[in-house]
Amino acid sequence: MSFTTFMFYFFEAVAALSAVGLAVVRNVFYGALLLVICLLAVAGIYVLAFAEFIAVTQILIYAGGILVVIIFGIMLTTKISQKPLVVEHSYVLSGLLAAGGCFCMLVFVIAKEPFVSFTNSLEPPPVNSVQTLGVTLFSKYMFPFEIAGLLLLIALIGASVLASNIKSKKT
Amino acid sequence: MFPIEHVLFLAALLFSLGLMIIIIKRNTIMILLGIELMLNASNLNLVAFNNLMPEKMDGQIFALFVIIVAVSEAAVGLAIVLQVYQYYQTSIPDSVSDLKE
Amino acid sequence: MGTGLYEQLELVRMSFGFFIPELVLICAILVVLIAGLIKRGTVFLPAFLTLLTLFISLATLIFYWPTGQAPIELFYNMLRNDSFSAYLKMLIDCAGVFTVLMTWRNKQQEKLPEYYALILTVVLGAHVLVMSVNFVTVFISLELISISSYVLTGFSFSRSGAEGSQKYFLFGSVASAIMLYGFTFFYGLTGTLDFSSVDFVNALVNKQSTLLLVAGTMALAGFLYKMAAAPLHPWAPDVYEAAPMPIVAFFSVVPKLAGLGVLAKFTLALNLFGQSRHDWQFVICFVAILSLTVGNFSALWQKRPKRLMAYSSIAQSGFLLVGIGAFIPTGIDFMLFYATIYLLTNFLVFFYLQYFETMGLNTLESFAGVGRILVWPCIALLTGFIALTGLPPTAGFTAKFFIFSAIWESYQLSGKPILLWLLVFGLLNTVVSLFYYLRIPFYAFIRKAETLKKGNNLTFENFFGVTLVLLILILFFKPDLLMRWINKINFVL
Amino acid sequence: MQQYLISLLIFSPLAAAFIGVLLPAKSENSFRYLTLAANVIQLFVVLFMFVAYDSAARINFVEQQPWITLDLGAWGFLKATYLVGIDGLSFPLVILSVFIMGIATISSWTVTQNVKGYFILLLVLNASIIGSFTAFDFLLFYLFFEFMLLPMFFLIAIWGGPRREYASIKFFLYTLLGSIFILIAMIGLYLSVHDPVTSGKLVHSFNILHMTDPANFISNSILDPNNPWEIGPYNGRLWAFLLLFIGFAIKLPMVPLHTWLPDAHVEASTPISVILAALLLKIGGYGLARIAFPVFPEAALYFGWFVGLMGLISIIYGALNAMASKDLKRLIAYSSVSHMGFVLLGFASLTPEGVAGAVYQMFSHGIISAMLFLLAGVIYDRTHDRMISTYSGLSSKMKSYTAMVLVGFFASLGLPGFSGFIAEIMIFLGAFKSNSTTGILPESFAVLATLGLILGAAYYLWTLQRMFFGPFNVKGHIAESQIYDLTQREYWMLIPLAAATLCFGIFPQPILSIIDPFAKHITEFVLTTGRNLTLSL
Amino acid sequence: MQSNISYSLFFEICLLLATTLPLMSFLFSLAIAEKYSWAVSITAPFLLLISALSSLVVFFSVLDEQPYQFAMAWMVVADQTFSAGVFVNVLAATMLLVVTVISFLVHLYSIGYMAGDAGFRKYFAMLGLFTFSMIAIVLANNLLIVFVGWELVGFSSYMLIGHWKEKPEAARAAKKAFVLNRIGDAGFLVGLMILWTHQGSFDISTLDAINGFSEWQTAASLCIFCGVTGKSAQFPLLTWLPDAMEGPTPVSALIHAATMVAAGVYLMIRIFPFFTPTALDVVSIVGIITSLIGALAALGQYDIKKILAYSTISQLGLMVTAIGSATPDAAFIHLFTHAFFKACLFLAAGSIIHSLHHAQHQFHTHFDVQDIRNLGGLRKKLPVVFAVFLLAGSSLAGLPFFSGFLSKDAILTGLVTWAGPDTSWKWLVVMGAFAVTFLTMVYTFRMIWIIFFGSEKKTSGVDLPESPVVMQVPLLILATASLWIIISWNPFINTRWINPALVHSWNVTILSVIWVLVALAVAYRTRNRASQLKIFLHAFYLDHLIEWNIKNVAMKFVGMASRIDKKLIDPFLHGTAYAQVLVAHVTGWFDRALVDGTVNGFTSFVRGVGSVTRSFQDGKIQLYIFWSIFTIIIFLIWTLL
Repeated sequence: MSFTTFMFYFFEAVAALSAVGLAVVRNVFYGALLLVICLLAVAGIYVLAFAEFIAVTQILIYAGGILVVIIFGIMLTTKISQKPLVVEHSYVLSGLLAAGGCFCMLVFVIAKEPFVSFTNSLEPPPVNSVQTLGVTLFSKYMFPFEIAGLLLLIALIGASVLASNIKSKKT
Repeated sequence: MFPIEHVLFLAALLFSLGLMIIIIKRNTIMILLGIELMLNASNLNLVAFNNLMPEKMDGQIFALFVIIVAVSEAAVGLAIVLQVYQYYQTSIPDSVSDLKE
Repeated sequence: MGTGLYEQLELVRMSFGFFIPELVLICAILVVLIAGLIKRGTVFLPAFLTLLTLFISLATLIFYWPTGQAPIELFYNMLRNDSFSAYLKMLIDCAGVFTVLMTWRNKQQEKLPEYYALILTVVLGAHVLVMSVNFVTVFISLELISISSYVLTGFSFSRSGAEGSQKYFLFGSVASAIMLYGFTFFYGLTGTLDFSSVDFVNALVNKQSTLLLVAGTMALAGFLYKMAAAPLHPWAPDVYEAAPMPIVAFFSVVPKLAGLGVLAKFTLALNLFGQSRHDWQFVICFVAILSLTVGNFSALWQKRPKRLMAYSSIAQSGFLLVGIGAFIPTGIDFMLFYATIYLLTNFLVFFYLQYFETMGLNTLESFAGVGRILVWPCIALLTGFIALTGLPPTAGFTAKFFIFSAIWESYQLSGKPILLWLLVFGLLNTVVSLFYYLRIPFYAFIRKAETLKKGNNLTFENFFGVTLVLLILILFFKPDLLMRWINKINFVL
Repeated sequence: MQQYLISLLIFSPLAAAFIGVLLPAKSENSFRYLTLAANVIQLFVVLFMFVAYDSAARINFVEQQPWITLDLGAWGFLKATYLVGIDGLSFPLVILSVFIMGIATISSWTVTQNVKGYFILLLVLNASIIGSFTAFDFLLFYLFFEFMLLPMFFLIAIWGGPRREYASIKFFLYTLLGSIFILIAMIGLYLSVHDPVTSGKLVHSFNILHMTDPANFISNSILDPNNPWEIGPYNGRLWAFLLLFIGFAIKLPMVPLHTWLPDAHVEASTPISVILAALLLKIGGYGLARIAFPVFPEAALYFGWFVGLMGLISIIYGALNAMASKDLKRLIAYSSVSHMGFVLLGFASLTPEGVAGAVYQMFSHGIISAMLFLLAGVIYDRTHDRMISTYSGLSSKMKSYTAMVLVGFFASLGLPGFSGFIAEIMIFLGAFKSNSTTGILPESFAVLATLGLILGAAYYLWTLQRMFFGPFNVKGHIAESQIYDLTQREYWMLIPLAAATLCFGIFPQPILSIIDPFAKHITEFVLTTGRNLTLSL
Repeated sequence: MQSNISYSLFFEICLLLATTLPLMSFLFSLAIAEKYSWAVSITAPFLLLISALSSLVVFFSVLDEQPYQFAMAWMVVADQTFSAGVFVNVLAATMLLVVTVISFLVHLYSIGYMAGDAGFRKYFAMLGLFTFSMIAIVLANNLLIVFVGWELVGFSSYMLIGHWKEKPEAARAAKKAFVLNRIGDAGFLVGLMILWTHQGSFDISTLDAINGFSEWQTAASLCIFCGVTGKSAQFPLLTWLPDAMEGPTPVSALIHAATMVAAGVYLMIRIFPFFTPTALDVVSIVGIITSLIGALAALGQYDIKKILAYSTISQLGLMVTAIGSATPDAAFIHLFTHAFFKACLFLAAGSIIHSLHHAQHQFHTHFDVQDIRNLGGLRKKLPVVFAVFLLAGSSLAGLPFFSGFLSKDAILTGLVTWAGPDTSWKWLVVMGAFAVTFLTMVYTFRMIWIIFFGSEKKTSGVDLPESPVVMQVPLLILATASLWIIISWNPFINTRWINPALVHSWNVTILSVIWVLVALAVAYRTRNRASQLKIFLHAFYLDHLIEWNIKNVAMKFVGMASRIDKKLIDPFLHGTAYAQVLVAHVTGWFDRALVDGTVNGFTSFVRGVGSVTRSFQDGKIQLYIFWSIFTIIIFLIWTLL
């Protein structure tokens, strides 16, 4: 077993375990931390899968961005002095049923599927994946990229509209 | 190289767990976390599949877009959650159910 | 890769020529926002700008109507501009215009610049979505619609508004996550994100795996969620109830049509020109039956007009899906006809519902006796409901008639029993739908009147309503006026 | 000029309705006279038509105007025309409609609540009834057929009795359900039928006359007679016939699809009951004879016995229920069920006598049931109580009324000299003959149907005995002063009806000579075409 | 139009007058204003008189001539003509004469009898209509028109029985008469259907020509006989006739004794060749049963009119038996004689009733004037009526020198001939007929004795006026007509002055003379011994049986039908509505508040389904998500498997 393989399975295990933990744990904070761990492990897998740029983005945006926002959210919506950090579970059976059914089905169909490479062996894999990615992003994917910009703008405006309303209600 | 199926299984697991979290957790923030988990499952798939044809970066770019969308969703989502909290003083989704039959 | 970069960018530049309506919209979003920042508290300006934008968009759409048989590929085949999507875009723009008019009559709306900017964003997202043939653009534009919609739902800035937008958000996020997950498998199976490409189809024809079914269903889930079709409908009633009336009307048309457009293309791709091992026709028909049943039967219980219309829109999604489910080109034509009529009748009904809402009529019971005092609005409303039910002499009948003709023809061609069931279910559901559609007119005309003020007949609503009523009637007697146009539409992938 | 007569008939009430919309709601009398004026115009038109009618021609006064021509791309064209005409089946019913609508207008004179709405709806109803009796284009027929639902719904629901909401919804749902069945068949038919005249591109036609010719069916369409495609136990054509049959049977109404009728009648106001019983029910029978039988002749042969059986059941079952009714209007409503059963029996026999009798029965029942409902309305107007047990010995206080009731009842139970007798005897003769000539109905059907006559006598005479004979007495809160004899207006309504039923009972030939060519043609057509088609399968 | 040249225009006018004048009388009586109703008392008998005179002309013109035929198209369907027309042969002309003459006499009588009645106009109108429809039956050239008249006489009979509407019994009796007649008519109608199907014509003249004696012919003749059973009050449809006595007595005389009830017999005679031997056997058996029941029941009655009614039934039974025994001519002679003497008896009885009513009115006493136990010794107070009653009664009883003797003799002769020398069941019929003549004597004698002889009972204190002249004249005319002379010069042998030759047998004549005298003796011996048998009084409980059946069988069906309609069809058609509601209750999803009164049938079913689909909509977003996903997964698993 090579190092890469070991690391791969290590990350897999960490991601899986932390995800399970996330489902089981009842504290929101622990949940957020477990999610961070899970995402970091996934980032690790990205690195192993030759997607360094994605991995970095993952760490930056998820761990650095989204999770900070989420923790803000947690703090704003829970009263720390009391014990509302503890999250109750409900509809557990339904959840298990749906998730279990979904998982079993997915595993069943994925396992049956032989995924084959589409690459012509003649063409060598790109040396610098980040460069390729950048060029493709700004040529072929320029349009979605622009729309994504608009999306971010609108999200910003939307969030601000909703948030500003909170202020106006308070005053 | 590790077998691609194993990444897919992990993704499936994350996806299912995300689903489960969304259904069972009695806290909106936790549900948000579940959604992130589901989106990550997709990203894992995309990155893994990208390796089937590494000369094109379609999968990775898609993953990038997914992350962007996840960001904006999270932003708007949290704003909404905060607003709901403002009105209902709770983040338990079941308690936020004035609108029903 | 770097060698062709200039040519590639040149392609992108050339694409803008076929992208003018959308460019107008994008610019307008910014203009409206900035205008709102400059002149705070203005009511007229953003509305005027939005209206202007939509009209310009419409005008450019018609001016640059794609007449050729082959669709025009834009932005590296991220989008395809063809007459099918142009028609849908036109409907979407019309819906936008109507929404602006409704908002103008609403008079209670806050934060208008952002509001109109968001509406324009949804319109833009819908434009892009109906043109999309690439998973990335589908996903992005769908999210563009979704995220704007979440915010718009909360625009009543009330307790229920917040709740509605939270529900919409949670449900929408999950649905799009599921859809995305489905997309990834398509990518994995075909190695391309462009579902209109030959590679995509060839790869799937060669594979025909069960994973395809799972992934396809998951992808469909996202579209169905946008259309508010069963089983991804439950958000609709709560959201509709929470949102302001113009937004409800808007939601019941624009995302639905956008979802419908992309669904039509996507199912065509999935069906692999009839070579698919999986019976996607069955899936679509099944969903249609489910939507019809759930929508119609649940609507029977409703006490509030908005909720009733929410279920009605679910049921109408079912009817629209029937057109796709026929899997014949004429079915798409008829579906477009249906969509047009649906747009007209839906806005007719919502216009008057808003009119009555401003008078304080929030529940069905409160409509008691209105028909004897406000005769004309109630008659117009009745016409709208009759058209939604699908009775002559309204174009609603013609639309339903066409839709069922398509099913019959399809059944004749393929002999699949599910189509027969769909026909029977659809028609029986028409009877059921009558039950709730007539409830408001029923209260209005038949129950005894309470003390209500006599209204002015010369309102904008009446002018607008009569116009729509006439349109609906004219299109019954002369459906060829519209069909002639639709017939020219060429639906290809 | 003759070709526009039918349009004049259809559009004069519509024009009146349009004028009515423009008039102010306060001038109540103007609406009454407006409606009456439209009726009078129609009456003159019908009189003129009666004179100009040519029995030799199959269809008279044909008018055809282009309506919808729709390019459906790969499917060819969809063509619906404004095609109206009058033949031996529709003419009696058109005469009846004009006549009854006039009577209904007079009967509506006392309406005081929302007069404008009422009369406008009445006019619209009038137009759609005439329209559905004259349309020869299926889409046009369907348009009128559906369009009469709404006015009727509101006329019951707004101006009806205490349980009007329930009754009106029930009526609407039932008939809409029926029309949905018809719609399915219509979709199938137009998609399967092409216009034989036009060459070149395929033209899907709604023309009923095109549909009746098996040669016009596009080969391999579901309804193509040569297509062996089976859905379940039957082929597409048999199914389509069943759909049409059920659709029209609801309207007729046929047991067990009749339960809307008693409720609707009991709750509807008198003029509306009159229209409902006299005209709307006829559309069921009309549709069967106009569309279901000639378009699917082999299905008519195949299911003929079933149609006849249902008719028989309706006859007996309706009569039994009439006997059990405690409410006068309900009794009359059930008697309608019973009488319309004869129509089914007559059509099913497919003998000229039977078919002519069935058409005549529709005509005659229109007159008689209108009279009966008016009579029930007379007593209801006075006391607001229709229970049979409330009254006894009315004859001593209301002599003319009793005389009219006698005429009505005896006409309805088929006494010779009244039009019902002619119809029923024809139907009996036809139904009995059926087995030996067409082989559809066993003789026992006709024999058992005579039970309907006996029961008819029993329930009418029992009612007479209870309500009108014996010592005078009324129960409950009703003051004796409320009971008074017929008024001038009521005479104006009842006398023409009584005269008509008597006249057409003694001199049936004018109407029969109109019906007869139709009856001969359709029986011959259905039998020969139906047999050919059955053989070819 | 096919008219016979040999008949003069005068004849045709007379025929037209005879036929239409009663109709004129009907229309005139209806149309005239209330205050001029006295005019009716002049016009109606006058019109009938002309009608009767015209029919006399018709009668003598037709005698010994070819039948007169005239027909015109009534309606044409499918190239087949339903004609309306007349076929006048000697039989029809005779019957026409009987009908018009008796009708005229009854009209005349009624002027006195009905004087001052509130429904005077209506009464005469209906008499007119009745006479017209009866003439239609008599003259019609085809069975369809006969059927028309058949129903119309039923209608006028209904109206006349129920003339005194305020009397609940009258209304009831009228209804009963019509409904029971309808049952018979339904049979008649079936007969018509069979004829139409197999013969394609209703023409009476063509009916004679058929004698294939096929099964359908038997069936058709039995069906027509079914109609006769109703109209002529044969077993088992005879119970309406005694009840019909609730009508005014002249009506009973005209309709329920002389003409309408005889219409059935007349019809059978008219189309006699059509009847197959099998059918005739049934006819004779039914006839004799009816006759015996009538005669026995007459023994048990106390009501004067009921005795006469049962006697009528008995005599009708005898006629039917005669037809069954293939001697229609004998039956017709009896019909003819019976018409006169029975009408006379009824009118006489009416006269008694009329006088007693007046007397009661005058002296303010009250008793049932129709109950013979209350009467007695009236011969002194009402000598004219007594004389008339005696004459007509003798004729009924069949004493020699009276018309009744001759006609009964003819029937008995026919029966004996028919039965033949061998012993068969036919002899039972013959014995029955003899028994009937015997019983007739007994009850007639008893009736006359109790009413006119002995001591006065309830009437002793009152002064009885004789009836007015208008009532006496018809009585006298009719009484004269019950003498032998009306049909034959020879009091013991039927000469051919009305009918073609009849078989005459001195053996039978002598036997019947002896038989009648024996009966007279027995009657005298037992004159005061009233029959105590309840079974006779209630006419073998036939009426009770029918009523029980109606109450327990027919009304059961009625109730069942109505229950099916209310309880079964409504909900069933609309699906398992109640089950849905139940499910909804159990699961707690059902929102009671929403059941706003329209829960019924379809509504509740649809709403039941709606409550299920809607119950997922409980406002909990996580459950929404769950349900949606769950549906997808279920769907996927279902398609994958």
